Amino acid sequence: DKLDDIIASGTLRCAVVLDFPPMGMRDANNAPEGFDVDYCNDLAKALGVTAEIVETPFPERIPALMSGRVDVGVASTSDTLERAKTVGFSIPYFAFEMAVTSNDAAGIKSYDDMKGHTVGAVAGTYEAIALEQQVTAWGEGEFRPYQTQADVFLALSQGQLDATVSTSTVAMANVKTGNFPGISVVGKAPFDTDYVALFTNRDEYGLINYLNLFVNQQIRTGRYAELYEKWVGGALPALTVPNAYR
Amino acid sequence: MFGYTFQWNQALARLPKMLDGAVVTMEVAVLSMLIGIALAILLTLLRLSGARALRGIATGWVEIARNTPALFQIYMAHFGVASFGIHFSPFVSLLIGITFNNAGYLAENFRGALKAIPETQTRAGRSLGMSQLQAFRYIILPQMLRISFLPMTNQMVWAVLMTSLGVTVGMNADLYGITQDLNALTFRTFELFAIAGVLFYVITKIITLGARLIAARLFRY
Amino acid sequence: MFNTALSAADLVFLAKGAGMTILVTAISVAIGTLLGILFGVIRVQLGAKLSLPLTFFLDIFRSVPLLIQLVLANAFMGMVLRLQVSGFTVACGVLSLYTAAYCAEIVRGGIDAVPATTRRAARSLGMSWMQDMRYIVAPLATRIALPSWIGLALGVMKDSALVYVVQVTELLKSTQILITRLQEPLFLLLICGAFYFLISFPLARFGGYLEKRWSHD
Amino acid sequence: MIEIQNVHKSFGPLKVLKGIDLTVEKGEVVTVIGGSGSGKSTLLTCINGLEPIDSGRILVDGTEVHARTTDLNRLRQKIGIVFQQWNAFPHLTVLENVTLAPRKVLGIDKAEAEAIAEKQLRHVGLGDKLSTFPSRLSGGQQQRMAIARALAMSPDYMLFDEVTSALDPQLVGEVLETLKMLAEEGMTMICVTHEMAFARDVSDRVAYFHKGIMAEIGAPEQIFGDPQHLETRAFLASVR
Amino acid sequence: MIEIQNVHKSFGPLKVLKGIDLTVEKGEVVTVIGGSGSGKSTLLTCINGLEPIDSGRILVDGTEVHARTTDLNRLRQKIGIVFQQWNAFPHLTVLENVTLAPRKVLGIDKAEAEAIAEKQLRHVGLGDKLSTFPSRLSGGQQQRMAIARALAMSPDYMLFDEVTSALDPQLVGEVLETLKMLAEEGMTMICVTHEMAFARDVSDRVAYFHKGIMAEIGAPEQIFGDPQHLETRAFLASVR
Ligand SMILES: Nc1ncnc2c1ncn2[C@@H]1O[C@H](COP(=O)(O)OP(=O)(O)OP(=O)(O)O)[C@@H](O)[C@H]1O
Ligand SMILES: Nc1ncnc2c1ncn2[C@@H]1O[C@H](COP(=O)(O)OP(=O)(O)OP(=O)(O)O)[C@@H](O)[C@H]1O
Ligand SMILES: [Mg+2]
Ligand SMILES: [Mg+2]
Repeated sequence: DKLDDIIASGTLRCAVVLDFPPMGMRDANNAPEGFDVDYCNDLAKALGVTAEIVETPFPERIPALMSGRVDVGVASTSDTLERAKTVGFSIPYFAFEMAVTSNDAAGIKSYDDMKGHTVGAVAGTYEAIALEQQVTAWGEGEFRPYQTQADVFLALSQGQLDATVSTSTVAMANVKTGNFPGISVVGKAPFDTDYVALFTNRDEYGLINYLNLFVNQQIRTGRYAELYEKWVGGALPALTVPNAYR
Repeated sequence: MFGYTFQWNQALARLPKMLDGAVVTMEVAVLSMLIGIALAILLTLLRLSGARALRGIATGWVEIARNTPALFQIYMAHFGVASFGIHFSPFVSLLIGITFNNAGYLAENFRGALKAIPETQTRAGRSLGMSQLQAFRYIILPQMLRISFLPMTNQMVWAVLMTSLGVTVGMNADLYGITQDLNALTFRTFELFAIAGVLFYVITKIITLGARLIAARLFRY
Repeated sequence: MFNTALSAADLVFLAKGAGMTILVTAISVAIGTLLGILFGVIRVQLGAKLSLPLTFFLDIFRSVPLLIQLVLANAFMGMVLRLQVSGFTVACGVLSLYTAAYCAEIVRGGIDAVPATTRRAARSLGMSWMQDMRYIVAPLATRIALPSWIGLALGVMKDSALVYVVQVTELLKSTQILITRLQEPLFLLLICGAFYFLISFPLARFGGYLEKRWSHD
Repeated sequence: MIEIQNVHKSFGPLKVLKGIDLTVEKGEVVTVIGGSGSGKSTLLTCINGLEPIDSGRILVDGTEVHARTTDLNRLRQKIGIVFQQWNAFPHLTVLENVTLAPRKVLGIDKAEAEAIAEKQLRHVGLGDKLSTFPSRLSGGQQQRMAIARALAMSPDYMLFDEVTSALDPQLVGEVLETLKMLAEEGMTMICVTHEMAFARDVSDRVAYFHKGIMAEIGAPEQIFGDPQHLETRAFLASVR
Repeated sequence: MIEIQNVHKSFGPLKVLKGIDLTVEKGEVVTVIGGSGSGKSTLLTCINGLEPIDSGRILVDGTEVHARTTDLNRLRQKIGIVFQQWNAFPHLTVLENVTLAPRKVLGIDKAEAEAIAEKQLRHVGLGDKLSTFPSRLSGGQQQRMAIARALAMSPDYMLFDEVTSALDPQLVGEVLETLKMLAEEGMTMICVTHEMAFARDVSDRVAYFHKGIMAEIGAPEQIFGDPQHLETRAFLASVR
């Protein structure tokens, strides 16, 4: 099966989204770096093979997997039931809290202040779907989806958006870069925690099993905490859900 | 034969939503054409006018529209002009981008059409006491639009296809935007985009057939 | 006018994007033109009725947004056929067929514009179909078709800006990546636009010039 | 009355009219003949102000055509002109061709304009072609339509510039008949023509142009029977 | 020898040739006359196999033109044909127009082909136009070039289809002279023409076509002097 194939071939090819700091991004030499990049490298090490990072934007993740261009997705992918009809997910390897980032000029101090404003998020993401529903429920203001996280923050700093909801890690990372003057993280968004998982082909049970154990081992060995501290910092989010098995 | 299980009914269940998107796509295309034609006529006149500056602006418009990617023009209409503090909504940005493109291409067509109309036509009109503007309005313009009718139809098809670029400026109400959102939701990439492709195909065919009918009615000479 | 953080390395990065734009365009136009000539000649030879399936097939490429063609081809190759093809290959494949679809029309127009009587004269001299095509039709049709073909090639270059959806980092995508890092959208976009313009404008002018010159004799 | 006084006109370095003097009285028919490039057409387009002049004056009913204050659009309403190329407006029916100017320039309402147009079209023998498009007409019919179109503005003067030159020989007759009819009705006309028989029959005076100069003018009998200038003689010999 | 045996030919529902029989001997000059649409051009294009036929046979030197096994390209080398429209290849000079087929079809090398071409072009009076492009030639010159082009293939037969019809009257003579010269040199020719004087002077026999039927054939004196058929008489009266 695929697990054997990977070991036999000697390379593990990971789909990683590279405009999603700090999970995936580029350094000044335009080389890939970030949490997901390290995570893939760890997985390759565990398998005893070398890692190959394949840059894959959000919409491209599934075709890349299906075509066999990549073996595993380490791409901050929310494990929705809808998607699980198409691909096979591991247990969650990361969890995002949602944060509100606003343009200082808009005077937004909290999630509820966004009512009536123009807000946006990355098209098709967990938070975009939730936020769009919220704007509809408020009945005023406007919701805009952009293609990439970068475009969202560009629009935010240009003042085209008054606020955005994104994963708190991403929000912090973007504000920290200093690329976007005049924006700040102003609070949490009351959305459910967004659990993201590794994925591979739906029928590769052997590999999925391996991935599950790998995620577990990363936590046990403290590597998860180490990476979290390196790329994100702060309180380590729990990856288990109270009162449920997985 | 394929190692892939098609799930058409899942995708087809979303057809009504996609049809809503098709309506928005048509709205953008039609508006951009109407405004584009008006602007193109203006540009054509400016390019004929004596004033150097006006001619320069019109020529610049036409050449930029024809020599840079449409995606660039739309992206510019949103993120580029925002650097001056001018903000347009995604719908307006897309409309501006496509209209800019339409006007440029059509103006070039109109200029070619004008060349095909004998100069003696204006003379004949002027000799009947018409003003320059009247001669243009009643004699040159109708003939120009007729000669340009096929290019205009093609441009209309282009306008429809160009709406797919709206997603880059945050547009998600049009056919392509909706398809993309649905794809993010379900990951049924192939099925959803195949349906979108068919819808686009049908729209363009309706436009070309419609144009043929209109032409048959309109141009009896 | 601009106080920019753009470094030499970034310029190299942009240049690489521009190189990719040109590479994708060159490959697609080359393959697409060969296919287009083939399809165009087939259409003329078979006549409207017999070539209907081909016409329909080619028409699809002109009636569906290129973005969708690219996404679909990519999804089809990857998800359905499970073939391992790079985004670059998909981009070149789709753009080639896209070019071929338009090119076939241009070729057909060019061939149709060669007067039937001239072709009869050639055949009457004992020239074979191939010789007629090679020595009479090709040179005459080329004159008619070349200006449109230049327009097509430039169109393909501009449309190649869309191949970003299949992971090909061409000029516009490179620009967007730099915008993410440097946050100077207007400046970077102007550089990008200027590049397209500087390639497209002179060639378009040249095409217009040829058209004018050749339509006079 | 049309008064042309010492008119000079050049196109760039090329002197096309070199001091033309000519007065055409009301009701008079003047025919202009002369070699190609002698400036005949240019003179006509100067009379209705389509071309500016370099010096001299042209007065139509006392109004100076090229004065800055002259409303050329109004002036042209009383000068009908028909050109060699039949300038039918191809996108309009015959009736619409003729009603367009009365409606848009004179502001006459549609019904009335159509009544006028029908009358003029019947006059030139096109009463049965009202809703035809010009592309369906022969050259002679198009030319007659152009005449009707000019007449529909009720002009006081008509200028004709070789209206039969581009026609097939068998169509020339019908157009000349129309001109003759107009002349008989007392219309003031200046006709540039190569049809010598027509010039002889219809005109009150014939003017011979040579290289931008009106070399000779006189009654047709005199010009055709006893031309004074050498060039006139040579020209008449060549067209015979 | 060209033998045409009971040839029928239709375009869709339209019967254009309804059983034509005609034998042309070596060295003979046959002229074909007849009204427009009577099938004259069609017959010529059937003889060199540009058009298929429905039934009957056409033999050229014993080879059946429309047999499946016939190599038409080779056959056409011995049948020169010149059409009404002068089909110059506009992208080639006069010399290249004439050398193209000998070089590419017969495989003659460039120098030799040019020698042949120059000879033929001098023959038709175009010796000084070798490197001119066709667009610079008059219609008559283009037509003579087309004749030289056909002759350069050293054909045994020449077919001419109204080669002077599209020419200005003053250019007709020079082309007819060329044809006459060829006839005198003994070339086997079939000439479709509307030039009755030429038909009378040059032909051995004249055939009259009427609605797809060869109504009459005979010596020119007989056809022009004493036509047997009513239609022939009517036709000759109409073209006079
Ligand atoms: N718009 C123009 N620009 C430059 N030269 C012009 C223009 N119109 C006419 N000419 C030149 O002016 C001269 C007189 O032209 P005009 O048309 O008046 O001659 P004409 O007597 O009407 O000749 P014809 O009998 O050929 O119509 C010609 O040499 C012509 O080439
Ligand atoms: N390719 C074609 N397809 C259909 N009909 C044709 C074709 N070629 C000729 N015809 C028709 O066949 C008939 C005979 O044509 P043909 O050209 O042989 O006449 P012709 O005797 O040469 O007349 P002309 O003197 O006008 O040249 C005409 O009615 C013509 O319209
Ligand atoms: Mg003139
Ligand atoms: Mg014929």
